[in-house]
Amino acid sequence: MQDLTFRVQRYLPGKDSKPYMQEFTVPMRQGLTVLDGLIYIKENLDNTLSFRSSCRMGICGSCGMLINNFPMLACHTPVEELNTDTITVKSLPNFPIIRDLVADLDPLFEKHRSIDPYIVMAETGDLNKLTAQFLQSGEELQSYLQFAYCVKCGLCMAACPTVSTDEFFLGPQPLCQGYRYCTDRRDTGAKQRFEKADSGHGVWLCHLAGACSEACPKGVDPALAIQLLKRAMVFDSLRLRKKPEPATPAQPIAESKPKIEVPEFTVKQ
Amino acid sequence: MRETKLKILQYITGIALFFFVGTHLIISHLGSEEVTEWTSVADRAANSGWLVFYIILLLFGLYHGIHGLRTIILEALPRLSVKSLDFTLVIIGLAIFGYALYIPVSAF
Amino acid sequence: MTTNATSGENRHLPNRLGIKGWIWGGNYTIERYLYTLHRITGLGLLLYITLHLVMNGFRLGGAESWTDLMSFFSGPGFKFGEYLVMAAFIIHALNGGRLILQHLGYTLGKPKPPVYPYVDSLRRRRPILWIMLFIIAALAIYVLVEFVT
Amino acid sequence: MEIVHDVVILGSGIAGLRAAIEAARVGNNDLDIAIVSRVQLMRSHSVCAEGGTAAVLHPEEGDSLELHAWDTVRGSDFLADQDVVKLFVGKCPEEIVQLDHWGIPWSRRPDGRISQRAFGGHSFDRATFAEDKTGFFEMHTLYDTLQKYDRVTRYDECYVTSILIDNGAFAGLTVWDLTSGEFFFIKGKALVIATGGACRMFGFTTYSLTATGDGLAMAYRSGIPLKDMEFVQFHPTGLIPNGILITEGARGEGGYLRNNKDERFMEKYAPSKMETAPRDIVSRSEMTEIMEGRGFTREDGLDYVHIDLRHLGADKINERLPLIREVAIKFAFIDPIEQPIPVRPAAHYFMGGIHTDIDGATPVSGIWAAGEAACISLHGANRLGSNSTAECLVWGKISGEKAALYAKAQKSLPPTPQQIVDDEEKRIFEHIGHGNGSEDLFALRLELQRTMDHNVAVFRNGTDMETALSKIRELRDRLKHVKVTDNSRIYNTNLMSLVETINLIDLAEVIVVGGKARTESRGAHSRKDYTERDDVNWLKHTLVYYNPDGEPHLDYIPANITMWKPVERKY
Ligand SMILES: Cc1cc2nc3c(=O)[nH]c(=O)nc-3n(C[C@H](O)[C@H](O)[C@H](O)COP(=O)(O)OP(=O)(O)OC[C@H]3O[C@@H](n4cnc5c(N)ncnc54)[C@H](O)[C@@H]3O)c2cc1C
Ligand code: HEM
Ligand code: SF4
Ligand code: F3S
Ligand code: FES
Repeated sequence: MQDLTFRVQRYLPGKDSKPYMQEFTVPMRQGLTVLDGLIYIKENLDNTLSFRSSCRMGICGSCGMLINNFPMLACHTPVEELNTDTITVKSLPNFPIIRDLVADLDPLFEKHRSIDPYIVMAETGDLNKLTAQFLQSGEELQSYLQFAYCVKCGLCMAACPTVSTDEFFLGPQPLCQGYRYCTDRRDTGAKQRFEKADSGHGVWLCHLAGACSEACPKGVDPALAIQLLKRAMVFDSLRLRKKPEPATPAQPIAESKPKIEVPEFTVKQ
Repeated sequence: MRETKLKILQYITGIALFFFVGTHLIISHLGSEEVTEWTSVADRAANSGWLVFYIILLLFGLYHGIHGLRTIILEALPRLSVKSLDFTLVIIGLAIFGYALYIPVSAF
Repeated sequence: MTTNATSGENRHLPNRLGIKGWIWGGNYTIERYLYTLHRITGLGLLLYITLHLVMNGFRLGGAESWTDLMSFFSGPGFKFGEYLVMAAFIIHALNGGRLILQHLGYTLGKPKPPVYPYVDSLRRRRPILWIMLFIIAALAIYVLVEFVT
Repeated sequence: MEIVHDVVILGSGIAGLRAAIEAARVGNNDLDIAIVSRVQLMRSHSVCAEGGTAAVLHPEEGDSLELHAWDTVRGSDFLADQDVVKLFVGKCPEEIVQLDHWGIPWSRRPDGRISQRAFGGHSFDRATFAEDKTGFFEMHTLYDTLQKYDRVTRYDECYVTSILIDNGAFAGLTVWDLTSGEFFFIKGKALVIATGGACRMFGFTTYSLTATGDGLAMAYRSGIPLKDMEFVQFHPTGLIPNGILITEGARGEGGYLRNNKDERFMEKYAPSKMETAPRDIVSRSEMTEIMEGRGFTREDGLDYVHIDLRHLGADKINERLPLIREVAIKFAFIDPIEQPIPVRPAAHYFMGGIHTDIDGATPVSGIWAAGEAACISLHGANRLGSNSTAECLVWGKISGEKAALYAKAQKSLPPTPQQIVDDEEKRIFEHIGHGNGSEDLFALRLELQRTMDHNVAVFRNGTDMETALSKIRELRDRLKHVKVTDNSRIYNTNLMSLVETINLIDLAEVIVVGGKARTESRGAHSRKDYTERDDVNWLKHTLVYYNPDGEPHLDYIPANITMWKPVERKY
């Protein structure tokens, strides 16, 4: 099989004033992912190359990079999918570069935190009183499940044109997570999140470029979540939004089957 | 929710502009040559129906455009203070509106 | 929750795409570039309206100066400019209509658990976009014909 | 530089996050809490957990706490401490409901109640699941929930290099911040170690690249004993070629294992439970099939069997096992709806870990351990699938709570052992990785993995382990010649790999030493030269103590049998 050319962004703080590209030749094998290629480079060609990786199965979200001018997870991208043998790898745009391919995602995490991404229960107050599980219909589950797929990789933030200029724009990931919790019936904190999304750098700076959903490796579709959030906010401010019913706790049910037998204790209690 | 209300207005004005500007463009650019002649222009300015039409068009167009401009400025220059930006844009908007209103009123 | 006490703002090399990211940010498909087009047409229309109003100021000079102005503006260059404004309006209006609908969550469908390979709602509803672009093109051609004849 | 916090949580997997939340809750704004992780918090290995979390939720349908306890004890080949098991099964249901209140998308039954699926070794369908991304959803639910506590400081990508103990009590951690390059000391009153397992010492493993057992090695070197480390679980279904897990849920949902004759070979080994027998048994069955020539062969030696999901149908696969399908398509170019998936046993879990009591407290005051890094003796010689995320939740909570209460009671902070901190900084940046360059780090690590894969895998024997031990010691010597070419302190993954490899080698030694000594077959420790379980001599836990100048020191404590005496284990 043919060899691959990896063009990799290098940048060492303190030494380089700006990033530059370096070329490596990596032998191709079936199923090789871009991450495998980078690991090959690190272990065999240049030990100083830095990049993030952990799960190598596309679920932890560490390895977001700009691969052939599109943000992708390196471990989740078999080279075969790229249809080329020259692979350009850069760190995620719109995030500061720490070193080589390692981008600083802290701004994303802080924005995510700022939208209150957790269940707020106003009525019942204490979340920690463990009374019973809540009932949830399939439809209710589906209304947010897709958005809960988010691995917080930041690819959507690298893709969004508004993020590319506006450092304060909340951005697709945080807004999507804001909506994910608003639409969960266990939550009653929609109002407070609406207020937060309503700032001059909030939800209204999304102009449906759709690049976030295009880039998202997990099918989260943040663009959809943001538009649904806008709709909820518009309806809410016109007082047309139906007040969602609070979640119903499950009632205990009567015994329907006999206990499965457990061997007697053989040690005296 | 201030931003949401402003945006709702932009949507409403957008939809309204669809008809207003549409009509205006069809009349003045696609129609016959006469519409831009002095007499017909003056006629329409004197007709209070048309006057209201133009004032609404003006208001909506200005609001819609300036709110759009505001969005773009907020994005391109995120460090700008929202308050002073809003203030400046409102002043500019009012100035243009006043000027535009003054023309038909004083010309005829 | 606060972030690591040793980290700070702007510790690392900034890498924001900036305004050029509006024009070309990478290998994306059509919506991301319609974003810019909507913007340019919107700004263009705003600029045009402002000029238009200034031009209207000539009415203050009475019939004479107005007619002068109108004949000044009937040259082919200005005709073309006028056409651009019309085209911009058509694009902005139709795309704006789509945006209003979709911003309010209409035509996008409901969220559903993604099935690999993933397709997002905008791409699932691509035909809407094609129809819109087709109408835009048709109108633009119609107006062009009107202008030339 | 020195930073002070009251409670320090080391590790941000399910156990670490759960501990942090509990500490913040108990602390109630009085305690200053730090959570330190070598990755960004939500990237921890726990996101990979797929199949489910065990808990008794449906007593009305025949399940009971006793049954869960019995399954766990029997699964552990009777090495589990039964008082621990009892505590565990009682707490699991609470944790499931707690997560429900925090917003996890548990998969549901048509009536809206939380759904459960079958899992290996459980006599009732009690693996609570959220599709096949249970660990992922649990992690993110916990991470999101943690966001609401103000007095938690996060240290993302801060690699801890040592745990300092002063006068028999916790003193602090030395930390290397990868993103800023700074090296500093975090001082605290209490510590919870939740650093996960160390399966990366094996080449073919289901684990993340970052699961290198640093916490285990650091605790071990600081004098805390490691318990039962010879018990390493091999998961029956690691995807060929790179070991990514095909969840046990795939078998729980009804998938078949087949050999090259297309037979469901589990009929021979566990006729009543078939594919859902405990993992040690299924893994041994697969290896037996492969060794007796009924597997499929591959050039690179990764011979395999098939797991067949086709009869489940596209809808069920997409609804219940979407990740499995995605992973199989992406990484093996196989759509499980149309083709069987090639799998073989892969290193998957450390039953052993840091020695703790039933509360997760280590012998050192002020230090707790939770999750996979701890050995509370819940899993004994073999863990049941879905018991481990449950363990992380239960003891994450307990240890977080205990640590917070301890920190509240503690008035003063320990003194800073400045000399030791400086020495540690020298060790990391000036001492290791300054060899003559005659050895290559990555080649050595590969050798370690090969050694473990070949000699300390599903089946073991005395001579193989002897070979492994001498190889491990040889590697430790050769590691001194490694030269790290990267000399930046910022995100130097080259140096970090070296530190990891040093840790892995220490742990590999512990495993082999403990395994060599244990002359019986029990659970996951299956010896070809001692094929029987020996309850007379070996119903006890191995403790391994670090010895800076020679062989590790071995000790034993009895297993705690409070409910059922050992009987023959048959499925
Ligand atoms: C593929 C797979 C599937 C699984 N499926 C299931 C399942 O279905 N059900 C089930 O019950 N169990 C399952 N398990 C097991 C379960 O996932 C793990 O046992 C559990 O997640 C361990 O969690 P933890 O919190 O103890 O550690 P981890 O999640 O491994 O976290 C370790 C943490 O420690 C940190 N850390 C480590 N070293 C350092 C250091 N030097 N400095 C700073 N921080 C450090 C890491 O950054 C990380 O945050 C599965 C495991 C695998 C591999
Ligand atoms: C035909 C009717 C029109 C419709 C339906 C319409 C619709 C819209 C909509 C929905 C937006 C919001 C885009 C977004 O936030 O993503 C918008 C933005 C904008 N519009 Fe219009 N518009 C119309 C006419 C006009 C006119 C006549 C002008 C000129 C004054 C104008 C100027 C702008 C500007 C400057 C923006 C901001 C662009 C941006 O934010 O990217 N629009 N328009
Ligand atoms: S929405 Fe998608 S692209 Fe964005 S952070 Fe989440 S998983 Fe990544
Ligand atoms: S790319 Fe950006 S503009 Fe909106 S739809 Fe996505 S957030
Ligand atoms: S390494 Fe985890 S997503 Fe790529």
